[in-house]
Amino acid sequence: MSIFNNAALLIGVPLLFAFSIPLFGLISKQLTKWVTLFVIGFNATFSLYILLAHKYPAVVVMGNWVPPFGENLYIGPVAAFLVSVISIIGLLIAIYNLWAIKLGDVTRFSVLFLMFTAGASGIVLTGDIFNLFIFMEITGISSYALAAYGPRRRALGGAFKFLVVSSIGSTLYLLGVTLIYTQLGTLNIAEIAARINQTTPGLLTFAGILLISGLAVEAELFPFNGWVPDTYTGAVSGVSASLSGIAAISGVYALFRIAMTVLGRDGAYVFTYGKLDLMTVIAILATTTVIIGELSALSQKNVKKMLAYSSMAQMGLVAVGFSIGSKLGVYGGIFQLVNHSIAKSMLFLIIGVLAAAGLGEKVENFRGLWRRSPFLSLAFTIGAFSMLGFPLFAGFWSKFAIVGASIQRGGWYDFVIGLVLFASIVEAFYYLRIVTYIFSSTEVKAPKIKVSLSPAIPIFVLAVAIIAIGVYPNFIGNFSMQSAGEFTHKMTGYVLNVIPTIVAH
Amino acid sequence: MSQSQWSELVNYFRGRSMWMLHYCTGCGAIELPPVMTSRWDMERFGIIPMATPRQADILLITGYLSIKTLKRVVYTYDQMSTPKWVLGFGSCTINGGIYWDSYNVIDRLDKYIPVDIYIAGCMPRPEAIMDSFIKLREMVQKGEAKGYEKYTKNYEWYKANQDHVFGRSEPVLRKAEEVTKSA
Amino acid sequence: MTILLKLIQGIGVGALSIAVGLLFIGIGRKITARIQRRYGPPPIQNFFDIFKLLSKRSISHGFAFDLGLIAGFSALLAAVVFLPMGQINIFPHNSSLIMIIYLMTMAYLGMAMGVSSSGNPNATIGIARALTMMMGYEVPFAAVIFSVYIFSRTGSLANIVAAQSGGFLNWNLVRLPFGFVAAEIALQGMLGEKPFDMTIAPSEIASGPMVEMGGKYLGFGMLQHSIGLFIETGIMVDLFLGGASNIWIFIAKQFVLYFAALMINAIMPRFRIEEGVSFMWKFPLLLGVVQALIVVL
Amino acid sequence: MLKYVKTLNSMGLKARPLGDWEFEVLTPKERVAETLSYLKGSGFETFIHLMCVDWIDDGEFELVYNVESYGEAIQALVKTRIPREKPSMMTMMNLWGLCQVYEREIHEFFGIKFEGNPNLEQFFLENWMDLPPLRKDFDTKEFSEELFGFKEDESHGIKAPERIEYK
Amino acid sequence: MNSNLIWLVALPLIGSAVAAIVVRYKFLDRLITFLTFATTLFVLFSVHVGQSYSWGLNFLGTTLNLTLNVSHLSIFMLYISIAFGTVLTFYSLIDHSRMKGFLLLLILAANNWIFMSNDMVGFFFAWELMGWASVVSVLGGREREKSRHAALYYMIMSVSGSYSMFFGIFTLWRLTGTFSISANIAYLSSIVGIHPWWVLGIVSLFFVTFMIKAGIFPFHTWVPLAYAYSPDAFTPFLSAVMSKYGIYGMLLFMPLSLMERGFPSAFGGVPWTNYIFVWIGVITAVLGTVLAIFQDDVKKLFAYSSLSNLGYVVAAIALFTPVGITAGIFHAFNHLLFKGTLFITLLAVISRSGTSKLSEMGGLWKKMPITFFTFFVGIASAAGIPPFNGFGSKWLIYQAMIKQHLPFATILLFLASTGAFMYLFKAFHSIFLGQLSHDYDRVKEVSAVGKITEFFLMFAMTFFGVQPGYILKPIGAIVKSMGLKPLPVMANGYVTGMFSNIYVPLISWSLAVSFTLGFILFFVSAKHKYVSQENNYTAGQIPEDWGLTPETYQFSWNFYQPVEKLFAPFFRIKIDGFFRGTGDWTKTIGSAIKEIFVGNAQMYAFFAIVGLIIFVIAGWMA
Repeated sequence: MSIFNNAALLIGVPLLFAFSIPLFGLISKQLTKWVTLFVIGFNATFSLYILLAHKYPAVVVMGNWVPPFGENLYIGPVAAFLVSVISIIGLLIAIYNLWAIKLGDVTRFSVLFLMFTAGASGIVLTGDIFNLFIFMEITGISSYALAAYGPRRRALGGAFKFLVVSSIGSTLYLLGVTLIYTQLGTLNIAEIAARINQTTPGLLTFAGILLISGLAVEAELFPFNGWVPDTYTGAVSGVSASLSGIAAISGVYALFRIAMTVLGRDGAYVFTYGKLDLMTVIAILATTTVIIGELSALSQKNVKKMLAYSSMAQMGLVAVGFSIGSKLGVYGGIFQLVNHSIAKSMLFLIIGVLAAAGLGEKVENFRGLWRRSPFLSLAFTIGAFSMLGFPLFAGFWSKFAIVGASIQRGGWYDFVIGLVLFASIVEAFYYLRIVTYIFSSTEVKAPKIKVSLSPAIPIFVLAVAIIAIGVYPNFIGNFSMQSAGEFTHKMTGYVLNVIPTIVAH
Repeated sequence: MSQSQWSELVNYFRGRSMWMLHYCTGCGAIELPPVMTSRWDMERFGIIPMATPRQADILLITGYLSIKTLKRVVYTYDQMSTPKWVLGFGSCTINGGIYWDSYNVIDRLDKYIPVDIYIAGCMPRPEAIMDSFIKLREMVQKGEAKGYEKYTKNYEWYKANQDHVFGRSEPVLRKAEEVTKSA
Repeated sequence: MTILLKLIQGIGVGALSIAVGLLFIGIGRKITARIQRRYGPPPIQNFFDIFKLLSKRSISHGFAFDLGLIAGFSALLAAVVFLPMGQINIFPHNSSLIMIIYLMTMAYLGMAMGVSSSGNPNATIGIARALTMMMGYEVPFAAVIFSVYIFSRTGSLANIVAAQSGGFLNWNLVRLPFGFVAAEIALQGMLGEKPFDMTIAPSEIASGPMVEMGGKYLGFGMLQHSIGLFIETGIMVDLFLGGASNIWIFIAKQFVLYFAALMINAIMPRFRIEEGVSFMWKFPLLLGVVQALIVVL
Repeated sequence: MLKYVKTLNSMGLKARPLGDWEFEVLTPKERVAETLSYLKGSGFETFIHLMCVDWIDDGEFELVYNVESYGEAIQALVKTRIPREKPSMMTMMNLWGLCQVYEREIHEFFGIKFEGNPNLEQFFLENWMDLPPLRKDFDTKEFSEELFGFKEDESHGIKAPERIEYK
Repeated sequence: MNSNLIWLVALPLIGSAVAAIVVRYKFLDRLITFLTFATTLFVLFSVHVGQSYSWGLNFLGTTLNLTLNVSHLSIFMLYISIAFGTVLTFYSLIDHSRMKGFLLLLILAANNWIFMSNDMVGFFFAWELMGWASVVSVLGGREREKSRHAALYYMIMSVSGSYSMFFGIFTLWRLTGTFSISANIAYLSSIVGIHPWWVLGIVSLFFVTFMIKAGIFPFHTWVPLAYAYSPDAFTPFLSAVMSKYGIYGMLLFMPLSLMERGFPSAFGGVPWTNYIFVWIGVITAVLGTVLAIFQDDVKKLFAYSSLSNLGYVVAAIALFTPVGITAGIFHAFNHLLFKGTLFITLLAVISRSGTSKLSEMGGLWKKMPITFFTFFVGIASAAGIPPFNGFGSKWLIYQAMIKQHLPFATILLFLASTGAFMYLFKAFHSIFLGQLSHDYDRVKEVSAVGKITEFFLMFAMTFFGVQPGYILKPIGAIVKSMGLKPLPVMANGYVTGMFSNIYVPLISWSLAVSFTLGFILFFVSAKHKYVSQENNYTAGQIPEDWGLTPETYQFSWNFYQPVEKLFAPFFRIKIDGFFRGTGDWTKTIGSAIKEIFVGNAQMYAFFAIVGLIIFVIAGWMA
């Protein structure tokens, strides 16, 4: 295979340039940002090429070691779809950063940002649980550093909390991997997924719990998501946009890759092996996350903190979607995941632009924004309505699918979705509280806010994307439908593509 | 049915149903209840007390009229619609009665509003009032009670008298200041 | 051809109702006088009053004032045409009770509009009291309507009268006694007789709505009152006293009802507005509901 | 009733009983408030009337405050003399609020200025510019003839009654 | 597969996009809105009953076809809503309140889709779209702060309503596997005999949404706020048309078979579920009337009046007899007509007098005679006075009620209708009659456009009052399509009730004749002369001396104060206590939960470990 259509480039190129940026840094600080822009641009075009030209499923073998022996990257419909989403959002945030990141150590920021995107795409692409750990560490470390970037002291506090909790998470994950490795002797996801039954159920449940709690940190599920509000509020808006956009995707993907493909059992509804059905555990965690996220966002006065809680709650909703286990549920989950990252990163970028224009983060400061900058307030409204799931906006179809799937599954899931719907009423309340502030005009004549070109592009593109998906959902719909298939039908979807010869027992 | 016969018929009906404005200005008003109630019952002549000048035909001035009350009486008289009649009760309306030399009571009512019938007596008894009502009915039926037309015809004279009393701009006798100043 | 005939009959009935109404008021004044040991005016006194009023000049407050009072008079004139009286029944299949009631509310609305366009607060307070009082007596009357509708299974007055034909025994008065008493008290409110005449209280609000009504407008008001009197008593006769065979018995029955109302009027003092409404919602409503339950169960 | 008369005399005022239920107190202008508050303190709560008498020959006005003790059914007349030129008097409103009305009337008909009384405008006589009418030096007959034009020689055949000279 | 149906939905969407672009230029924006409404009406003429259109949308894995089909009910609803919308937008060409055209067009698109859609996903999509579009348009009201609060309150109610419909849709989908409404209803009515409680549960899920949107008793608290504080140009549409979506929904989900067999018949032969709905309708009617009587803000007064009229409609429909449903739909149409007229005239009055408080207006009939007449015809028809259109439906409702032997309901409805007369006259008097204050001297009559609309509305009200046949025929078709025997509508204008029937033109002829007689008598008697408003009977006191001003002499403050004591105990029950209670409860819990995120790393780490331990124990025990 020619070097150019090898998927490993998606990880290799950003890492290569990440470490060569200090050289460019010598020439000029601004150049580093342009370099990051080009690299992520390459990443985006290449992954779009794979996605649109339907180049998947493809297995990329490292050093001719055929799986299950060597490491491999597996690009299924999920991987291709999520990588392209990650890199597009990364590209847009990079464009935003051109304007946003001026002061402080620009080169260091660009290096970290490139590592961050490389790590995230790595998590999504890798077919090996240990590799998954490595990429998780790469994204982890770069996101702590990115979170700490910026003049404000609170950033340090947030980053430190993130560091503590996610290091606990990764250690737990590592323990789980070792347990699996001692049992089955292999690290390859496909092989583990096929031979999961050979492990003793007690040990398997313990390993599963460790793995799930490890990944739950990154996927922001209830007990492990303490760090979310402070990190997001502390970080610079560009960084919190990328955290909520990219890190969230990779976190949730990793959690459910392990839960459904590795530990899961095929069937109408995916159940995990072992004594405890981890999917119901995740469902419980997810519902509590939604409830807690929405309710604590209700009484927030600071907009950024409110968005943080809301993204935590949305991640819970996505987790509920996945944990239903049916094809429709996972479809809803992925669709909501993508919609959320689009809308939430746009909202964070808008907050960033407003903060730069001197507007405080209090909810009251949004009063009369419509007069001061129609473009930003319109974008904010579109983002808010898409989060709430109003029709004509992207969020509607995904929330529709999740609720449909959970009611279709019936049983105690009706109660789950009841709570989620109640929580989303609360969410509707605090989002619309801001929207009504925006449209209610104040007497004091405030100056117009001028939005320079470079932040305007990403916001505009994302807003158009939301409306486009809202009006005609099939842009994202088909891809998420195929990827849902890969999750729910573990054997046919994932394992046999990687190791055609394996026999499941 | 020529014009005169028609007006004669109209006057007949007007005579048979006269409505009195229940508006008591002076001490004669106490004479009205006996006229209305069972002993003398004026309702048999179709006369009932009405609440507002718009609905009334007869305006009773039942006693002395101070300048202040006169102003209100003239305003009420204007609010009544023609044909309207005025009955002056007692001597106070004729020549000021016992207040003939009072600084506040007018002496002749018909200098200010046209009066159709004066009823003598320092407050006439109900019989006198009943008699005046019947007299008024005959005058109306014969078409002689034309007080209101007299008012409209020489309105300037009446207006002059009224302004003379109401619209004084300088004192009638002497300047109050130089009197009180000295006293 | 029949249209012309109906037209003449209609105008005839209108004139009849005015004449009978005025006669009733005249006789009423005579009887009240007699009760107060007074001699009292001749029964045809009201015809003199009407003629005098119409020949008297008057003041008006704009075309809404004129239109309102004319509407008050003519809406009732239109309603009286549908009332079956004795053998004169101009539109036999078109005399629904609810329709007549609503036509009468048109008269009240017209009069209310005209009177309150004069801008005199006395008038508007009077109208507010009249509307509240209407809400008061309309509710027990609704109970009565309900029980009559259910009992005679028809809505048009002509059929109700037909249902009560035959001797005294099958009059609704006998068969729906509670309903009759409730309707009787409601009738007292409708006619605006003494316990419920707070709308035109001369002492408190200077004869209420009629404060600005001069000559011919007061004439229209009096005509409206007379036709209203005729219709309301006519409805009561049709509903409860088995609607007479010929017009004279019909008028006699009407007079009996009016006489009863007059008796109460001559003696009773005047209710305050909220006392009047709460009185109407206590006893008559209770009777009406009892009657309705009897009929329904 | 005698005990009030005795105490008032002891206060240096000339008090004397007029009947078995009434007594009068002559006080100078300055001590009116003092006597009235003493009387009010000892049971004379009801203020009945404030009168003014025009002694044109002495050139003085006499103000008579009539108060009553309802419990013992005794009335007191507190009299004081004020000069006729530029007549003025302190208001008694702080003792009895209703004095305001009486003082207004006396001001309107006698021209006595009451300091401290908030509202002394015209009330009965509208548009009155002449001498306050109840003063003796105001000739009411001449005013009436001037204003209402009723001359004796008007041919109404009604002879006005002859005039009684006041002494 | 007629494509003109899709045009009915697509046209407003395109129009709203165009209007959104030109939102800066007020007149252009309103012109586009009006043109879109007019062309939609034009397209509507080509739509006939029975046409259908569906297009596939591969979503949720299956090719989900969103079907539109036109039934009698939907064609009726489409006609009245779009026709009224055209009249309103034509009128608002001259108005300059802050109504955004593109939002109204979005609502129109949703409106057409709701009335035509036969599948639940499309229905829900349009319902939500209409929901948020109307919430945002309520925001533009005159008083900033109040309209913001009203919009939030309305939004919460409509979102929770649509979520309950969400539940209903998918439970049905789980049972029947298809989204099409007709199939689901057929399925429901087939199993109603077996386990009625289950069916009642599902139908009540839908009914909660429809009752919220129509503003019926338990969920009516948002109605006065939303109507009173939304922009004046939007309130007519909100109150006249949008409250009918709830009614349309109820009619859609309440076919005869569904309710009839399943439940034991309660008092008077009406199944007890319907009996409850009749009582809910009646309570709403009485509640609306009583609260409306004592309002001082005119828009709030008419909001409560819409509430009470919708109570009438629900009470009539819930009877589920041919007369009942005909009366209900007829009253819904009448309510749309006269309430729309009242609010349109209010639009003119409020924009000219600058205030919506009843106590600050008065005597405007001298300055705005045509608006005065329209308002008069409006309140006459709202009070149900014969020649105008309100009478027919009220008359039929009473007949339907009496036919079903419901004494208390009839009595309360009568109370509501006379109460209606009270507050209608109060509004009429306080705005137009009485003393004209001097600062309204410059007020001018509405412009030509306004006059045309007002004449048209007056003509419509009298026309449908005199000739109810034109409306009763389509309603008869609807009733037949719902499986009931429709009311016989013989000659045009001949309304047959259960008990008696009236030939309505006859009433108008007798009124015309008696009016001519009245005028003749008026001009025969002595002449009258016109007098200014100050020349009133004031017991002899001359106004100038007394310092009388038109404002002080106008009686419109505390209009029904004596009766207030009568209803005082009634006001103490705070109905929306429940909703405010839940609101505050969630807020307190929210702030309590916020404490969890204490903010120091050790706590988070501690949480993580504790969570882990719990899982391990759970795994060990399982």
